[in-house]
Amino acid sequence: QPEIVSGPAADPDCFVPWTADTKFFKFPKKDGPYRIALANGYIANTWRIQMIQTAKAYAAQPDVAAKLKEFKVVSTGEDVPAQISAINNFIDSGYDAIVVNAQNPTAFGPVIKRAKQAGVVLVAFDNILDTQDAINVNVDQKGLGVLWANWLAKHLPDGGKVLEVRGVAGTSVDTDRHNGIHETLDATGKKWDVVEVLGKWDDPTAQKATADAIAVHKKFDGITAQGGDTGVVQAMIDAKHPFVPFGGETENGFRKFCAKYAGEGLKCSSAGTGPAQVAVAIKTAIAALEGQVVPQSIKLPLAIVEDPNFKEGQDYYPDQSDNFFVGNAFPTCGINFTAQEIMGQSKENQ
Amino acid sequence: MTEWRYRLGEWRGTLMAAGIFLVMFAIYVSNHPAGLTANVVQTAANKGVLLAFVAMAQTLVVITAGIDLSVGMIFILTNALASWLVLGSPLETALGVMAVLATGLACGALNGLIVIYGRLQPIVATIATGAVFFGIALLLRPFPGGSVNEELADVMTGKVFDLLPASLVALIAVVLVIWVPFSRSLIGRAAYASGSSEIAAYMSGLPIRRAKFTAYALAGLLASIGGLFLTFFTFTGEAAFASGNAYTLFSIASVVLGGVSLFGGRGSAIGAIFGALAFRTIGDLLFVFDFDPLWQPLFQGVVLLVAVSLGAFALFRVRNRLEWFG
Amino acid sequence: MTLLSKFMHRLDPAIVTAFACIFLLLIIGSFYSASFLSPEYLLQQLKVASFLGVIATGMMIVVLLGQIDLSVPWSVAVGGMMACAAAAYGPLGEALAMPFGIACGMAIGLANGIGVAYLRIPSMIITLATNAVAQGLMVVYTGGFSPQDSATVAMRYLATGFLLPGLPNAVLIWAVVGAATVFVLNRTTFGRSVYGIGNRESAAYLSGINTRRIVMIAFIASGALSAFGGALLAGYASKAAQSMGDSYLLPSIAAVVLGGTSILGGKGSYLGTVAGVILITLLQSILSVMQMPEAGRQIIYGVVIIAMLLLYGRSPANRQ
Amino acid sequence: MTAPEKPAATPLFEMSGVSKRYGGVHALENAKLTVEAGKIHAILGENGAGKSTLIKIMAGVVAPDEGRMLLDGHPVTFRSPAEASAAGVTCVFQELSLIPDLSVADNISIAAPPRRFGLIDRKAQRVIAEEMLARAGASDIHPRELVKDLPLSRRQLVEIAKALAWKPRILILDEGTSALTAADVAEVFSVLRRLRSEGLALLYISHRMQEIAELADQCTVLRNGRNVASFPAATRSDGEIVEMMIGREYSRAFPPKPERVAKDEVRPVLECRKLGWADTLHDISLTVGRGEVVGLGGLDGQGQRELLLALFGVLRGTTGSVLVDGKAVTLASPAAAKSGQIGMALIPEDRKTEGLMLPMTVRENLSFAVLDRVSRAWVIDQEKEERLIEEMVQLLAIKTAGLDIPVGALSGGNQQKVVIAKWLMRKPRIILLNDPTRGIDVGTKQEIYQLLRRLAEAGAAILFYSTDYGELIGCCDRVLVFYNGSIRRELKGDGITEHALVASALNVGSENVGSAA
Ligand SMILES: Nc1ncnc2c1ncn2[C@@H]1O[C@H](COP(=O)(O)OP(=O)(O)OP(=O)(O)O)[C@@H](O)[C@H]1O
Ligand SMILES: Nc1ncnc2c1ncn2[C@@H]1O[C@H](COP(=O)(O)OP(=O)(O)OP(=O)(O)O)[C@@H](O)[C@H]1O
Ligand SMILES: O[C@@H]1[C@@H](O)[C@H](O)OC[C@H]1O
Ligand SMILES: [Mg+2]
Ligand SMILES: [Mg+2]
Repeated sequence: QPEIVSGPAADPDCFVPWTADTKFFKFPKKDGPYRIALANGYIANTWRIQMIQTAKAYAAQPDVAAKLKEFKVVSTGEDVPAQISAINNFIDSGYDAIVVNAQNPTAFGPVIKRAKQAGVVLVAFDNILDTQDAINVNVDQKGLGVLWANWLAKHLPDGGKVLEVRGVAGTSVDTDRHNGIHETLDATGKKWDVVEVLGKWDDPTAQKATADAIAVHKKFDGITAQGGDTGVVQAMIDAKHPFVPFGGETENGFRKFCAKYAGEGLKCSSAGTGPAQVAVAIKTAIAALEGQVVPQSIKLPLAIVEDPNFKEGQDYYPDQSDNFFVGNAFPTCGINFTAQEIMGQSKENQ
Repeated sequence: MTEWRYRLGEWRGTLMAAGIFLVMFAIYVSNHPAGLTANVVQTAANKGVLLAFVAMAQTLVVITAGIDLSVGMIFILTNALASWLVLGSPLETALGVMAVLATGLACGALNGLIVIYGRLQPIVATIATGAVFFGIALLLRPFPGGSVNEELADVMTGKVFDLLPASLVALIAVVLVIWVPFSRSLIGRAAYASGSSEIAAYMSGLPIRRAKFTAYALAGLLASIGGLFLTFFTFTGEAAFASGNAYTLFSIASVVLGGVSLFGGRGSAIGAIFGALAFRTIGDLLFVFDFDPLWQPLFQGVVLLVAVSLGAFALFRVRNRLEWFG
Repeated sequence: MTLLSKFMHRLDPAIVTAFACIFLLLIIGSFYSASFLSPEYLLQQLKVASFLGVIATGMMIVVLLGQIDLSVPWSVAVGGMMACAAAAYGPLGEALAMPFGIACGMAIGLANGIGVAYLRIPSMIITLATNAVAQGLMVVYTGGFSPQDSATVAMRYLATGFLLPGLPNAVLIWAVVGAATVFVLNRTTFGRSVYGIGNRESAAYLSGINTRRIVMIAFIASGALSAFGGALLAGYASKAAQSMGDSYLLPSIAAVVLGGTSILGGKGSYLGTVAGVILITLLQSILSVMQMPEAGRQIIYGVVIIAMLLLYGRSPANRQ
Repeated sequence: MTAPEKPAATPLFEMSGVSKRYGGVHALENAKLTVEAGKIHAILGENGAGKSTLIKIMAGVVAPDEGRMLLDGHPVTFRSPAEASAAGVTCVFQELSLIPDLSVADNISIAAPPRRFGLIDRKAQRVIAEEMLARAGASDIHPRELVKDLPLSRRQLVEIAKALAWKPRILILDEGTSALTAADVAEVFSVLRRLRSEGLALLYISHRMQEIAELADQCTVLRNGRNVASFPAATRSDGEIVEMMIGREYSRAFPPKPERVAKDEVRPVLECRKLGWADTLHDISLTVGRGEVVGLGGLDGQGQRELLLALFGVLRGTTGSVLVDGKAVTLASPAAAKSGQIGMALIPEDRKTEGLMLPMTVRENLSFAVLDRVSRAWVIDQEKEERLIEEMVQLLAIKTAGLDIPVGALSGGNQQKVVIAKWLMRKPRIILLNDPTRGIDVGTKQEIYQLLRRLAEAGAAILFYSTDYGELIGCCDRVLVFYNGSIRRELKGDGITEHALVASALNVGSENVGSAA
């Protein structure tokens, strides 16, 4: 349905193409206001809740709200077919665009076909789709692994023993990050001894796995973890493991630790995939509906903070929840939610 | 006429489930922006049928007073396998389908062997085999991918005569080919009997072991038919742990909603199918009611709670409290 | 010697085998790394096992009744999250954090108990439903209120501190919970009734036992213990999170059953559950440290459970 | 080739040298049995004598430790009940072998249903069911009824119909009539006689002596797992047979009943006024006095059991009122019924599902109803528990290898004693008994009669339902005869005769029998 055109995109600072070869789409212009749906899968973790709050907040911003006739969110749980059916239903119900955090990147072929036939704009973010036919908005997961590995290589010039706490087995996110880490470390030509454990993006699990690993391996020279970082640091503290360089995600709790123990050797690189990318996805969907040129695959900047740059009240919030993912802003897209705005709305409660 | 009273008694659970489903589905469709169109029905059917197969699988085992907590994992494993095998020329595809079904049957048979000859309690035995099946699925598909013969997949998830969802037709065919013969066979009767009273079944000289084995094995087969449809529906294979567990748990909910007694000996797979469809409609209701996204999980939980509590109303008719323990 | 043999005689073969398996596991582990036999590692395992231990205690009571509690995951999460939530309300909230978390778990247990005992809904299904409701509530809570999710100092102390030198508090707590459970199960009317109901509910009822109340209390206890486990876990991790209970459901069932408790109810001893909990924890930990890929880990986990049950967990043959 | 010299005729079935041990218990030792076609063969013995074990071996349920069996002179081994049945040996078990959730028709053809195209032919099955039910004298049972919805006595008839569907040559009834009332028994007897005349061999176990006298051609007596004697029926007196069974002298005697003066002098402990429940109980009014044993008579299933359950708080939605010591009480649960002020006890009908927790120990079972009394703040006082238990074990002479073995390992009679004992531990003031001697040997029965009388003398008010008329006559001060959910007649003193019981049970209007209430 969309025309393949040449770049640049309408808002080149925000809609950054993934690579130089990325195609650009120009959808036929539709008259607003639009009906847009968000088809989320899993919801029971903080990241997703934060994402949904952000989506709602973004859709409620006056300039955005003016363009929307309806914004509907449905979470279908972990079951892929349920999410597929949800999207089918949105298509059948005549929504103009559907934004999706896909439970499985490869499973949406039939849906993409159907959306195309119906002239519905499909935008995937976070867990994106393996396709050239829908718009993907994402951070570079593999790049994240590369970043963490570079951080470790920089602080451990002679190589060493590294603990890698992985995420949920079998997901592309986990695999991409893992590959990024290993390719980068291998490329240094130094001797690395990487001990892998599974943290399942979950603090207690990561904490236990780390504690076990420390009890057996005694000492690591560096650590990298995807998710569950706060638990990993906690395990180090509990086991009185010396602080070592650490490449991890963007949880508020992790960054609190990074700021606090930097002096003792916890040199952190904290980077990740802010939940606010949902706002970019919605923005993209609206742009596409308005007939603007958008890349098929949009690369979002990583929200990176590295030692010694952790700033209280900006990069981390001592009074806020540990489970929070900081880095909720994509300034190049004009999306600037702070943590408090999203999760701390009800301050009158305190 | 008494004859009718008995017939009704026999079908009560199934009729209840069908009733619950129809009410829910009516609410859903009548509030759906698109109304009752072939597409809406097809979408609902494709989703519902997957769980229906797994619920049928669970039914067979539950009838013997057992339980299979690995059905979800067989479902996932066969999905992963199908994403490797069900491709290519029609002949290759057919062989692939056979292999997938045979794998499901083998997984079920393994459960049966362990439960019957190992004499292990099915709950734990199948938790353990479920882990094994998932492990194998993960070996097959370390990350999502693979593909499937798309023509076949399109046919199986499409519409027959542009009207009837093909998946529903397939479900009915499976009922006719597997469930009906099973429930009317000696083995099937022995399965019911051993679920109702194993001692009595033994005393009556029924082939208990063969019956239970058949139930577990067929459960594996049915779960693999589900896995096959999952592949047709998603065009891909994925070793998704959470969704394997979810299907197992949903299958139990469906079975109960479908009037199958978890104590064994009572109920029908047809009831369980309606139970599954009803269960799936709970999720669909989210479309037609405008819920704050954060309240959706709670809404689903509450509807589930209400649905499973419905059966409790029969309790108020019980006048002899000893029947509580029946 | 006679005392020992008498003791051995009274021991369930299931429990003896389970402990033997623990031993074997450590030996096998020690081929990989001698650290598996080090006191630090073993204590670390015991500490981590305590959370599962507390949670499995509740599961065991319910299983003894012939029931099951599938609401464990979100009871654990609710316990942890609500304890942390209470901490936001000044010093009083902080003091009541743990009790409040436990009370919320008890509320879930109460719903389960009413469903099972009074409405006679199969436990497998009502607990599934309450689990879904609890999850829904927590999603609403997290998204709608400013979630305070750091553990209090007291919670941290209970989970990670040392009251007795060398012995982590978590282990101490598990020991206390365990001792109390042993006492309740063996020496109180409640415990006796639990076994009685597990064996034959109608006979217990006709003996004038208020079976419904007992069943309800058992589910409340299970909810309370899950929540308590959750609160401890929050103390261990310094904070609560939604998914913190996910990995406790199947292991708690497996631990109870590996410990020789009959899933059909009526039979089982707490010592067995202790063995089961340690066994599961150790197995998971050793596989993790050996860097077994997840696939192999799952397969081994399943195979080991089946192998062990085949060793000692078989039901009697039908025919004498 | 000359055939070896043979005895005149090979018996249909023979077993010899059969032994079976359970742990230390010799259930059977070197037992033998010869069964001939066209005869009814009674097997007699006390509880635990090994009767059931013997026939379980015959029927392929239990494998013998040693011994051999010959059918038509050929050695046979049965590895399962199905094998035995296929060979022509079919058993109606003491523990019912019906599948509760299946229909009567399904049950009757359970093992070898008629089939078409490999699938069960329900139409043909139904025809078979109707035919077999008719042969078993139970054509009033609907073939589609679920077995679990039938009363016990009806199930027993289905059980017989089911056995007949095997077309057996040897039909074994293990206490096949213990749950039946006189009318049903008569029906079954005529069926059995007809089968005998058709050339079947019948093995028959019963604890009711008069049934055996009436029916058997041949008797075999077992004691402690050994053969004591085998003889043609009617060659020995009842007394002699009983002595063989119990190994000591026996005088069939009910304890003497105390002289009653006028009814008014007995202070009613329990009183019902116009008690009703569903369609089953109508306007039941009765009193039971201190020290009185009041029997409930009538055909089985006339509401007697429901009355006991209603009094014990098991039934919902009862109407009318119940008074204890003249005060109205609410009986909402067994817990309430057994509580202090009321002090009621119910010895239930089915000890296996309602009286005992079979896998639990004798000790735990004994103290189960009295937990509230032996505990403080929920904690059990183990010494007190122990004392009470010891006392009871002695009082009732419960035969057990110890207090810490599962109660399920005791013989039926001793299990029943445990059920009674567990309630006597509360020293109840009102005792409700629901057919407590079913399946119990004469010796134990006698002990129970004595016990009842002693309890009455100690001041208890006893309401006693029995399907055995002899017991009602022997034990009760008064008998209330039930018909269709209401009390039709009250018999007392010398008016309690078999004739009066039967006549009023059948609701035939012989006004001259007994005395009207
Ligand atoms: N499964 C078993 N396990 C242990 N002991 C058993 C078992 N079955 C029977 N016994 C024992 O074997 C002996 C004979 O039992 P059996 O049931 O044959 O007696 P019976 O003559 O049928 O008694 P009743 O008249 O009470 O039915 C008894 O002492 C009984 O306790
Ligand atoms: N469970 C049963 N028990 C006894 N008789 C049965 C049972 N089911 C069916 N029958 C009888 O078998 C005959 C034919 O059975 P058929 O299979 O046509 O069942 P049906 O009565 O139509 O019931 P359904 O509606 O379940 O098919 C009928 O006479 C029916 O009464
Ligand atoms: O991207 C991931 C998101 O999908 C999940 O829900 O939470 C963790 C994130 O890393
Ligand atoms: Mg017997
Ligand atoms: Mg007996």
